[in-house]
Amino acid sequence: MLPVSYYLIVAAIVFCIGVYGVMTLRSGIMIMMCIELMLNAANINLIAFASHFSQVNGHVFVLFSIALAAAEAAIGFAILMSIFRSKNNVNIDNINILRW
Amino acid sequence: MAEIIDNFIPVAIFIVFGLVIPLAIMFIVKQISPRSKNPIKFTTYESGSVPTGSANMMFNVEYYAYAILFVLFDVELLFLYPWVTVYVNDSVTTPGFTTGFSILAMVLFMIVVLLGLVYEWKKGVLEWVR
Amino acid sequence: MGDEKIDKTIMIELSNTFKDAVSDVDVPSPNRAVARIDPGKVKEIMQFLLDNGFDHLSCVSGVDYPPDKMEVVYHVTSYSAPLVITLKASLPRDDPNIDSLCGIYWNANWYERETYELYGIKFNDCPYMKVLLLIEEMEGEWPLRKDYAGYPDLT
Amino acid sequence: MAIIEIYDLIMHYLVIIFATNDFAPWIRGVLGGLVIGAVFGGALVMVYLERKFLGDMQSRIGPNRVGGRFGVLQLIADAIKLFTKEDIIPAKADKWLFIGAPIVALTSGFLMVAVIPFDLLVIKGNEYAVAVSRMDISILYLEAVSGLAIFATFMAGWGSSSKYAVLAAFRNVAKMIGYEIPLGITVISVAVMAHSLDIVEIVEAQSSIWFIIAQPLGFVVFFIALLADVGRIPFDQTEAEEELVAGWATEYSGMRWGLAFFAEYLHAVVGSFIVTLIFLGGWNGLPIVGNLYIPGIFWVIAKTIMVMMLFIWIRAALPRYRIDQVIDIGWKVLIPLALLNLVWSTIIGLLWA
Amino acid sequence: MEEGGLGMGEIEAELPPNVTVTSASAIQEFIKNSPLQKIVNWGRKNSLWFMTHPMGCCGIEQICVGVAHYDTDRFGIIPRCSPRQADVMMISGYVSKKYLPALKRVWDQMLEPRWILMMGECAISGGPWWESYSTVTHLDEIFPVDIYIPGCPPRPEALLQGFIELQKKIVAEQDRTVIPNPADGGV
Amino acid sequence: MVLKNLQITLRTVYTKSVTRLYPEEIMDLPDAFRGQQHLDMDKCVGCGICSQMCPNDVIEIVKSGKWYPQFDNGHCMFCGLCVDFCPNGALSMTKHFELACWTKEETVYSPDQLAAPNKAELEGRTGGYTK
Amino acid sequence: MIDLQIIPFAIISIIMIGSSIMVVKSKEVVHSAFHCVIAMMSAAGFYVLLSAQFVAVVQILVYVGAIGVMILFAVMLTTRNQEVE
Amino acid sequence: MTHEATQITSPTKPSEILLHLGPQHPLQPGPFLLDLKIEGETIREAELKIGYIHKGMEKVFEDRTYLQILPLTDRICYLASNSNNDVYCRGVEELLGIEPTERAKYLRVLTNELCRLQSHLLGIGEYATDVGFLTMFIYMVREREGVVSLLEAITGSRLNHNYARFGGVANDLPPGYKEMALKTLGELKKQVKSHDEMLSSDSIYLRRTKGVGVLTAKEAGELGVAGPPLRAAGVEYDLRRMEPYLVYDDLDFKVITQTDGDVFSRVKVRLLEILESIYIIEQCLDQMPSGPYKQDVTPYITRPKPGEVYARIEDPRGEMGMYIISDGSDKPYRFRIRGPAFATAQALPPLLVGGYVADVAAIAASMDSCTSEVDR
Repeated sequence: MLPVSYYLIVAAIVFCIGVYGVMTLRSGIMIMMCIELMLNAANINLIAFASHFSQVNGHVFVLFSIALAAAEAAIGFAILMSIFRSKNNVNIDNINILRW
Repeated sequence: MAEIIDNFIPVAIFIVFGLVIPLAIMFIVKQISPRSKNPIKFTTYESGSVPTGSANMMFNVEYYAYAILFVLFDVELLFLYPWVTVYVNDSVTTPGFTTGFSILAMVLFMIVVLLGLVYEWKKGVLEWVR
Repeated sequence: MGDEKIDKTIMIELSNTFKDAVSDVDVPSPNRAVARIDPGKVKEIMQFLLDNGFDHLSCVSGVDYPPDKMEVVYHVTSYSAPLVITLKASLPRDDPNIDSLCGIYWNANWYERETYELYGIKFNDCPYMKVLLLIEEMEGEWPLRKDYAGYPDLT
Repeated sequence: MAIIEIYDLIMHYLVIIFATNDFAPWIRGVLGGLVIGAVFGGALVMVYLERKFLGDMQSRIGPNRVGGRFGVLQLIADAIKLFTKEDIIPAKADKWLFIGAPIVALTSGFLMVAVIPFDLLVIKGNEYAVAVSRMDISILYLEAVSGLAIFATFMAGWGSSSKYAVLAAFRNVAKMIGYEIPLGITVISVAVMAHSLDIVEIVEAQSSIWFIIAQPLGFVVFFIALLADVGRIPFDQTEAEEELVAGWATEYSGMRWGLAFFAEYLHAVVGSFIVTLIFLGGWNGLPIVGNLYIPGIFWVIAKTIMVMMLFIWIRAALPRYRIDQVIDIGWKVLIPLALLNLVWSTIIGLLWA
Repeated sequence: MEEGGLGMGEIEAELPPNVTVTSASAIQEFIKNSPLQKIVNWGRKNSLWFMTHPMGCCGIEQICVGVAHYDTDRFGIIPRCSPRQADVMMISGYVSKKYLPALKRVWDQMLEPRWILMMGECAISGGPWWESYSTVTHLDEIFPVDIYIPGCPPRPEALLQGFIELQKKIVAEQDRTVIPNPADGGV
Repeated sequence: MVLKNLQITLRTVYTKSVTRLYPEEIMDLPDAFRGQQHLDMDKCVGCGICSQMCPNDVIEIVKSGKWYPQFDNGHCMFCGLCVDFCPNGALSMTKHFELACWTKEETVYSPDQLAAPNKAELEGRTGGYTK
Repeated sequence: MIDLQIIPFAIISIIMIGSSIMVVKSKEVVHSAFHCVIAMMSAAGFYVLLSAQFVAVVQILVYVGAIGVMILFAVMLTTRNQEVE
Repeated sequence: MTHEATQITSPTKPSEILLHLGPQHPLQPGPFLLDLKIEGETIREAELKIGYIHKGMEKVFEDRTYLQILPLTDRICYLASNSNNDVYCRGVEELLGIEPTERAKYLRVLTNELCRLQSHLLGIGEYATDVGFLTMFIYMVREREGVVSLLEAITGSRLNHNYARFGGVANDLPPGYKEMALKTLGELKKQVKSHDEMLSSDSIYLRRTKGVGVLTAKEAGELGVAGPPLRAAGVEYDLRRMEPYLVYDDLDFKVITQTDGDVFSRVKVRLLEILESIYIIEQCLDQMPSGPYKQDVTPYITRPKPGEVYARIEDPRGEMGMYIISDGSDKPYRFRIRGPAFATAQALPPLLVGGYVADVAAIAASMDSCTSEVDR
């Protein structure tokens, strides 16, 4: 069993990459992917702590997190799809207004 | 704990196999097979016609409904798998109330998911668009 | 398919209706009838035939009579009777053009395109007058004319 | 009898090597390559069987020129040909996706092989599964890993930049997502009945009654979904020759095509193994042999070959569904049936317990 | 190539001159000069996949040859739809000036080693239409033909014989892929 | 349902395959079969009617000793008109059809080749019906 | 075992971080998507290392199998035909 | 159905692409180019481009003597070569003013029907392979092989028979032919019935074919289609019945029609026509009169009087017509071929529009148009 801090470091790096991506990228799909990366990083943390403390709660939490991520992706991409149909691209710079 | 990881060691090695064998084969083939340099050879095949336009076309947006349904059911599966284990443990150790309850919960859950399917079905989302 | 009598009496009717446009009516056998028509009236005549139950344009062909004449030959028949009416329209060879029948018989389209590319007979208002069988570079060579130079191809 | 004794002896030592912890698991994994080889061979057998059996059904002969009357060396000749055949990456193709597709397809096949048990041996009171790796969620693992194949076809299709390939890839994605679900639900019904997610346990639970008898509906659903999942007639939309020349493999050539083709058959073979294990009783023999002891691995292989023959038979006998019908069947027929079967198996499973 | 006429200009423009047929590495040279080449030839000869490409009457016999009564599968010869996976192209019929560019493109998209069978008189010499305005005669100067199968159309057995002759040619290493023929030029 | 298909395909497995094993067995060809022409050098007078008759200009009258027809098999469509109209019956159709060759030059059959007994005659292929 | 586990851990973390960077840096959306999938799979590798095999398999089943496919769908549905632009 | 589907416009929407099927494509019995504008799986526009094996036949025929044309007519449509021979001979006989002998008429009908058999069998087979039913294809070609052997026994060639002659036929029936033919045809009848059962009981096949590519009688008339596609729509248009030639008057047969006009009906029409043709052949064999099978002398230069003739017969694919103008020389002045496949090919694009890419092969094959004849 490696020290939990190893995992936390990797998770932090991945999370940071995700944040970087969300902040710099334009394409909505890319942003969604970066969000998935961040969620993954969080899940790694959860599992790492769960096995560090030998508890199952973290696992359950990750299961719910995965379910949530799936739902989020479905909705998110659906919104992107809808934007795409009206704007013909998924560049989020174009959707700076709340109605279109 | 260590045993679980042990069980996945073959899996890891299989991944390595899966990566190495095809690459090795491709490398060998590259060495022993003839090569030729005709530029037309590298053009895209389109039944002998000259390909026009980009091949990376768009799928109909309507199909996205299938993807949503897929995620819906995949998540259902995700919860069914733990349920199987729980149900098994319950029914083996304490048959009776707990078993019934876990089944009831699952049936309710499945009905909710099925409602989603039925709703989309009725909405005509499952019809392949013309 | 109308319930009209689809037999050779149509030729009498035809020559009665289009007195000055139809000539040389000949009925060699019960199933064949030949007439020569005025190229300017081809649309009206065909419409008349279609209305009288001749609902199948069997064929459109060109014939080249050098040095000065060209003919477009229409074979019109019916899905319910065996009579084939052969209508010939003579055209001048230096500028052959005739009205398209695409509006009356849909399937005239390809026949006309084919006749155009092989003979150079222009069909006015044909929606897509382009070479059909030949390569596009050969448009303008009219290979089936009698004076076509590229035949025999002895390469 | 002597053969069986020898087999027992070999198995005994193999089990000591593989299943006990006397050796490091690394060695076990490396030696698992043997199993890969075996399943590789299985895929070859399937290709060969397909050519011969299909020939029989079409009143032809099939390969008979090389390797004796039955043309057993035909595939070797094909392999040599493919090895010495040029393979190219089209100029417009996406190089990484194009190369990656056969790798992903093969890897996903290999990963599935890892958990397939061939037999269960009892040595000194301990049970050892003859499998490269034994997990207690192996059926779930199989389910998850088989889903990776969808990426292979997508990579191949999209990477080829050919319209036929892209269309085929789209069709494939649309098809696969429809058939993963009934597969998963049926697997759950089986797990409900067997009270476990471990394939070994599932097979053991069939020692009294095979699940094909306990839940015939589940078998039908699983089999049809599997046919679609491994992309065979009547669901082989992705390689529909008449409209999309060779589907997603249109641009693949030489051994690279060989690998992709092989991966498909690997999936079909592994699929046959799964059917054998979770519905046909795995190494539980038929009572017809009486007291004669036949090692379980023979049963597994015999049943697997039967399932493969069934695949080939269906291929010979049926036309192809259209893509919209394929998807309709997946969503509107198989999923409700699979859910029905889940209810059925839950009830039966309860009564059984 | 001079007789190609209208259809050919485009192709010549696409083909840079002096394209080498194959580039042989040291390993390939080694194999070629060793007994291994025999094994390679054996594999190639027993696995001649042809491209389904019916073009006329000969195309019908080409269809017939693959199925029950003649069954090329006995020889390991199976149809493939994509030229990428095919080894043998049969010019099974008449080639017009309009078709030649497409045929040439398909042939170019086939991969080494590849062979070409000329099936029927239309392909070999233009057949009954040899003097027609849209015929491409002398296809053998455009494609490096390995086997000529006369007949109009050749019987399926004759086609099978053509395949057997091709197998002989491969074993005898008289085929183009082993000894590049300068006359084949850019093909 | 699809059971009928399954049944019929399975039944076919148990019937004998119809494949003709070509290189080993050559099927019987009917008497009317039009294969490679055979030239009877004794009867031929070199009149050239066959050459006139041929729709394809296949036949060239060449001098090999006497004037004889030479056939370009790569151009011949085996229609049989030359045989039909040969005034002396010097030409006949044989059952030889295995004409595949390696080079285009080999498709031209000289009078001597035409007159020599071909493979079908050597093998003594009989007439009769196909199976 | 602890010292040995560092090897797979290192490999997996390199893959994960590398593919995460590629997700952000890739020019093409499809490549990003596949790198994202690889990153998710390496996360599953971490779960295995952390002895959470059920979560690992579910990660592959749902994250890779469903969300990955979802991303593919999004790519399929929004790529623009270059000719039209 | 749009009747304007003669050309294809470049894609306007981002989701539309242009898909070329051809000239080398597995769905084709011969090369043609089918351009499809598709959106997803749906065909928005279709255009058929032909001419890939355009041989300039009409020009070549104008340069050949009447007898030399005869073997060349085989190659117009190699699957109906007997019909082509027959219609050509009928035309020339009309020009010459001669009649074939009675036995020759029967022999011609016999070979025509055999030709129809093999054409339909191959047509159904190709159709079957286009819906992914490879085994049916192989069965059909297997049955066809028997018919081809029968034809070969009479005519001496498998595909391009060159059988009819002016005023007669080339060969007489070989001895013992009747028994062999009846045996083969009996077997064929059994097999075709079994295949029919197989096809119409197969739910997958039915789903693939019912209601696909519907061509109603009205549309078929507008599109100028003849032959099985038209009869599948319920129009009883068969020249054998309508304009009886040869001895069809004396023979008993019924014109097969179906009502739906979809892909299934077209294939069904062919299947039933096979049975009907077998019946005709059996009658022919029974009623075969003795007597000469050809005119006493066949001149090798034929000079008909100036004039023109339009001869037509019922080809396996529909109405095959030939328009021959003679100017009194030994070569025709103008030779026009009106092929049935040309009309069916022209009617194909309108059928495809609005359908699926997956149905293209099925619809195209069910029309059974012979590329060689389309291009000529």
